[in-house]
Amino acid sequence: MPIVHFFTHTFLFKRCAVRGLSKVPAAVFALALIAGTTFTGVKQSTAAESSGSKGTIALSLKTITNDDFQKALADAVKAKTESMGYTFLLVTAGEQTAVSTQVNQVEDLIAKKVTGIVLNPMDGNAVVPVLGKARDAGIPVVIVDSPVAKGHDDLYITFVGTDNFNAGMQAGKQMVQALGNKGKVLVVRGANGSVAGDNRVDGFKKGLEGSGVMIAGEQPGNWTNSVAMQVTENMLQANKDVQGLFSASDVMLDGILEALSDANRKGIVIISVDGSHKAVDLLAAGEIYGTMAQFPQKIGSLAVEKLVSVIENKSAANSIPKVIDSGTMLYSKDNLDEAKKQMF
Amino acid sequence: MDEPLLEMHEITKYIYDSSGRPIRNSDVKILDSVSFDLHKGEVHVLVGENGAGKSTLMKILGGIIPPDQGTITLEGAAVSFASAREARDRGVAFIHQELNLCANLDVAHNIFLGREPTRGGVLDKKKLYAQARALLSSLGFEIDPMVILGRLTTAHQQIVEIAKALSYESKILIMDEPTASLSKNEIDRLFSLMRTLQARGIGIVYISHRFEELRQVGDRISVLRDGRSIGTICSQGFLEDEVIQMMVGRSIDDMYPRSHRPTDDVLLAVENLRLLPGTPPLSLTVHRGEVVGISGLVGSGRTELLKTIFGARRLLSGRIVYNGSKINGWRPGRLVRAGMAYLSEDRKTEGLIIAMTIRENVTLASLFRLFRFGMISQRKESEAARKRVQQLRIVARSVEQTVGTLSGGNQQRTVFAKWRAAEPQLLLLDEPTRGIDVGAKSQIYKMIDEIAAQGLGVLMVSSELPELIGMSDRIYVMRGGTLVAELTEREAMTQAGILAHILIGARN
Amino acid sequence: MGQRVGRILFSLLGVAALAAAGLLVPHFLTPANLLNVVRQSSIIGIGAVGMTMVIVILGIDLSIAGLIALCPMVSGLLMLQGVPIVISIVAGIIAGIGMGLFNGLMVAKLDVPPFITTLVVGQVSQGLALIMNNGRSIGGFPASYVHIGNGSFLGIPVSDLLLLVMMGIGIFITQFTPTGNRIYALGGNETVVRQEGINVDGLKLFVYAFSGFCASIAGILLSAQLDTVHPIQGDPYLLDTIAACVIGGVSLAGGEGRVAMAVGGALIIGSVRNVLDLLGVHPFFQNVLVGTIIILVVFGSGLSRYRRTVPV
Amino acid sequence: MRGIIQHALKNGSAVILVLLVLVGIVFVRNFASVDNAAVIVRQSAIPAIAVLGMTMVLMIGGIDLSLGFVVGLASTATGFMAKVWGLPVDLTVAATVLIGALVGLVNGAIIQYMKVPSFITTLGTGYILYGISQLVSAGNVITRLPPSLLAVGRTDLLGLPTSVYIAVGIIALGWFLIHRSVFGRALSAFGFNSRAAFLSGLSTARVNVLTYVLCSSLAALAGLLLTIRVNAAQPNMGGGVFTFEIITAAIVGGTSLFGGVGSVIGSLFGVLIIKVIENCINLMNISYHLYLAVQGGIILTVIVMDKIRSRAA
Repeated sequence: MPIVHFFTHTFLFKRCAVRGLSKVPAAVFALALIAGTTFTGVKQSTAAESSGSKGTIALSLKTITNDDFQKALADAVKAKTESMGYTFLLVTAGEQTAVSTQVNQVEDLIAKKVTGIVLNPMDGNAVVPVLGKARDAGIPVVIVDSPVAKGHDDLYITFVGTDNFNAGMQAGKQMVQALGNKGKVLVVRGANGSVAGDNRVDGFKKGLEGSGVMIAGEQPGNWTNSVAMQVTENMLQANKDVQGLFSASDVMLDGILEALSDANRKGIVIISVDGSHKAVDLLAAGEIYGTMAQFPQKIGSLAVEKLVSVIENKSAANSIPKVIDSGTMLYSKDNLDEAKKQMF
Repeated sequence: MDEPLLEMHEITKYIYDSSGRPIRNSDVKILDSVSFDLHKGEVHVLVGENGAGKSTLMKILGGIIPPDQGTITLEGAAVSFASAREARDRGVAFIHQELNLCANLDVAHNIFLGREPTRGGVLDKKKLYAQARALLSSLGFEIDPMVILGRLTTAHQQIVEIAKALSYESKILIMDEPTASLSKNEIDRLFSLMRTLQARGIGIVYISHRFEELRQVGDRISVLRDGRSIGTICSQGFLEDEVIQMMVGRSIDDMYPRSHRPTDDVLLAVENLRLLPGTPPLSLTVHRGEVVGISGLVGSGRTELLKTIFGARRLLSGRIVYNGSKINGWRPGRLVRAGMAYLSEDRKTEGLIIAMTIRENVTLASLFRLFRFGMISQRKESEAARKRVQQLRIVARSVEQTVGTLSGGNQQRTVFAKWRAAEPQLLLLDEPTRGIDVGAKSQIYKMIDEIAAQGLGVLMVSSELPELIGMSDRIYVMRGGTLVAELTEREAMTQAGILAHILIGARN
Repeated sequence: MGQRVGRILFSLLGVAALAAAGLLVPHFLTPANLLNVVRQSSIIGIGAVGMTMVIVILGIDLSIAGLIALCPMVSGLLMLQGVPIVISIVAGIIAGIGMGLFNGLMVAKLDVPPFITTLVVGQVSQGLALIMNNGRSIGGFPASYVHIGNGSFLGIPVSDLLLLVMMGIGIFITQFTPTGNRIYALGGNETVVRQEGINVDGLKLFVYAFSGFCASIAGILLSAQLDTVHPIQGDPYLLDTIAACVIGGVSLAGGEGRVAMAVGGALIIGSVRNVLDLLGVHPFFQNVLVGTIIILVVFGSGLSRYRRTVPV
Repeated sequence: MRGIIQHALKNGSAVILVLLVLVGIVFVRNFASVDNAAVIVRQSAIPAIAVLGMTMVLMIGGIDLSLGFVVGLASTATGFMAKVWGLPVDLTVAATVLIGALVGLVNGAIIQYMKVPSFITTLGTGYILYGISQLVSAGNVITRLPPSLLAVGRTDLLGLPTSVYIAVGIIALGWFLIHRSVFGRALSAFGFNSRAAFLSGLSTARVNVLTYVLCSSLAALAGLLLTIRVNAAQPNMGGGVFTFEIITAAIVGGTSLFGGVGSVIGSLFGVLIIKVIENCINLMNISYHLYLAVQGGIILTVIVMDKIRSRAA
């Protein structure tokens, strides 16, 4: 009978909605879930079949979307992990903002009893409790890229990464030099609430301190070209006379450059952070002045190295420094060949 | 009779200007010093054309709007109600035409909405359901207070509403066309209920357009016209013409014109149609120039039948041939283009788009004809609309007036205007005169007759046997989702005869 | 009573689904993990309690994303100033209720559509959360606060208990008080409720305020779980909360849906994401699957909605 | 044309826009310049195309939460076809819009035939599309798009890029479609009362599905032009933020969330209002953390003002 009335009242959802709930949704859910699990389950079993694997090393990142650095890092960790005979597993929180999602995922990794974890915290504070859980579960963790809040050294083996504040500061110093210690600059920030981004900009400001270079405008580009372009366009309207621009990351350069060319501003000194191949291309094309390089390959392989050493010999932990700075350097037109070798 | 329960003395309500100020000097008034009284245990019927002031008078009594002049005396004490709620607390309950309940709540929660029995702030469900059940059975109905209201039949929903009203110890019950959506036997139950209430000494004000009811219930009939009381007569053996006289100020002789003559060529042929898997198949035909009536209780499948023919409801089995072509599975869109029109029983939610203007409503079903290339020319549209508005004598400021602001009669005229504009060949009419006044009714009867006379076919569902008998050339009787009888001879078409089929389902 | 049967079957099949998942997914049915699932779902669940009421009165509350960040930010900052924990928490809750009331005012008094009101209020709250600590996250809260999120009581995580309590409150209000009846009535037919002389605006204010309250609790719990307040931590929860209600059978057409079921919906989403994580399914693929499930579930529940009194 | 102007005057958002602009001219340095005006117009053009579709969807009483993710998908697709596969421009454009139409078809079909409310459907498809475009692009950004493609949206005419003219053309078409065509009439008929519309012979299915197809196609076009504008194709372009910005614009422009009522001009003003606000915030270099709060606050006041105004009227 219902089916008849299904057709009787196909016109208006509202009218039909005032009715009880039935078992159907749960059924559908069950099917969908089982379907999902089974056919993704295949994936898993194959992963396990890569026999002779000494265990699984998981890497937890915020996202690899539009982020060559994170991708390079992931690739490096994967390569090193597999070369050392372990199975690689990548979990990404997907969204730029999914702080708690990442924590949940790490918890799930612990529940899954992975052998070791390489973690790029989206928030230095948020990961502290889960790191505690990992320690209690006896799963060693290495932190990469962005640091954990001060005072929790005991929760992880070591931190391997770029000192973002330092990178920013170097950029600032370079800017002062390039502008001959005078002039106005714009700053395109990362997403609001992004620690790495904030550190870079803070560092940049530090680098400008005491110089004749002052910041005329500073707006968030949300790590996205379209947003970066819009804020740059607008800031350029307010400041006809800027000579320099600092971008918190290479990932926003395209948008920024479009804004500049639309406003046909030439000869503006652009310094960015990352050292991705994209930036290096722009460098070669003379579109930007320079970018503060990070070294994801180095970070990735170092991290896995240390992690494995501890997995295979607990005591090794003591001999490892708590912070390993993978360093930074300015890529500019002067060291293009160097850059081309190092870039990611 | 003893001293009156209620006296409304010299009630006057002025018309208001746009800024909401009453226009006192105007000789046009909504109510012009109308007096009305009601005794204990009396059913006082109030009749009058739409706009005569019935509903305004009752709104004043129900505390929904205040009077500009005049006094209301309840059991000897002068009263003035600030709100409907206050009126109800003082024992005046208003049963509105359209349902005033929540379809998603169960019966008990509906009845006691706003004054749910509690124990220490917590809902006392046991008490809630007990009280509800008691209340309903005291009216002689065994409705499960736990069932979701939306699942009850309209009739039962109405009973619930009455029960709710009574739960306020009402002394006066205002019923605005309670039978509009009820079927014969439901009406009878309602009437018997009303008699029990009378016995309890409750006074009932009863608004209706259906004369045949007035004899059964009702002790006195008061007639309003143009905001004035025309007179009050005893309903014992009143003469319909006399009342109609009083209502319209002229007698409507020949209420049901019959200028049309049925032809032989079949316009619509329904063969072995099943409405529900369970029900036996039915067949019917409509010829050009013929008005075919369908009689039956609400819920006997009348509406479903029309909607199935109109393609708004899936066809289970059987075939429908219209104008020589099989139209199984055609949707309304295609059928309208093919000249079929369906006038729904529910004009507010299915017939009209009340938020739109008369113009937009009138042209809604004929846009495809008016504007072949999909671009609307406003001039052309307005002309088309105006033409129909004049043709159907719709009373409105302009075609740009929103339909929601029109009176019931004019809304119904607008629906007809819409379908006339679509230039149909077959009209499916579902309760074409529901809830409209005598004047409008007779006009609509004329129109149906004209339509048929032009060689179109009409298939008409109605609960009002007089009009059905008056208009139809043939009458099918429907029962339990199928046709149980076909009456072709005029003499067979008597109320008694049809009722016999409806109720007993005897076959010829 | 078909509904009640439906609900029971719903839960049963839910359990069946989890069992199925347990068989297919290693580590899923371990107590530790299941507690995880509940804990991870507790934020969505608590949000869904308030959201259910809002949707029942034909509204929607998009501001919870912002509130989940704002309220704990208030509490957290106070706490780090050395203000007693209880007081700081209360302050956070007040912030949530305040924003909720504002939503209610806009909807009830100015009849601005809830969708847009709450959307913008959420944006403002988000902004405030950013301003308060210059877009930085705060952490390192007193142990007793962190305990709320990570500790357990009688072997049951405090978060889970909190979820139960909030669910209890929600169920009590909606099903065992006159207010509850009026809330459903409001979703069913507002004019009737007005005619009854019930203070409709008051009801709306209450519902939105309560939703704000739930959001504040959810946010504070989250920050206690992470020992952190991140200024944009609310983002991922908005759509999941609505999805939870919908999967739980709360009808966007108003007047229909139960708190407990919505919490059930939250658990379902939680376990789906958990299962997919355990299987190491790529998050992007997770999105695809979650989206599909949402549509299928509502399609399913929709099918069952076409029952109607049959013509005799 | 007279019609358009009348509409504009009837619409409350026009008043608000004028007020905002005046405020800008008086209080915001560098706001009152031809350059800046051009910038605002450039930034508004693409959202203006998207808001047209959303307006139609809102008119039939629906909503499309997947719009922003269609933009992302379209962006990814454009990048792939133009750069990776090196398809000719016309083909790329056509294919991109076609993809949008396809998404709309799915949305519409689910809503129409599976009876899933639009809010849920598009919420779901939003999740799905985001997932898909991420998987397809593997998170890669494609930059340095072929000049032939860029030319489509960036060729300069009288100081404005072609994308602006495209937008203007589409808005004009949209205006006639919504305010002067049978389809537009059907939109509001269904928005007000879908049963009455259906029983008057208007085809529910056709209108419903077509509306979502149009909406997603326009979103895809917007995605294409946005990609061209920033010269970068990336999956996380648009997204939820964009969706909500568009909905806000439509509502600020006087379109009703309850269906039936909608105004193209109003929605256009809605977009301009938002862009003017953002522009002022940037020009005054208001602290990036205040950004959200301030923007939200202003939009809130705009809505309240409009409510009060309509109350008074």
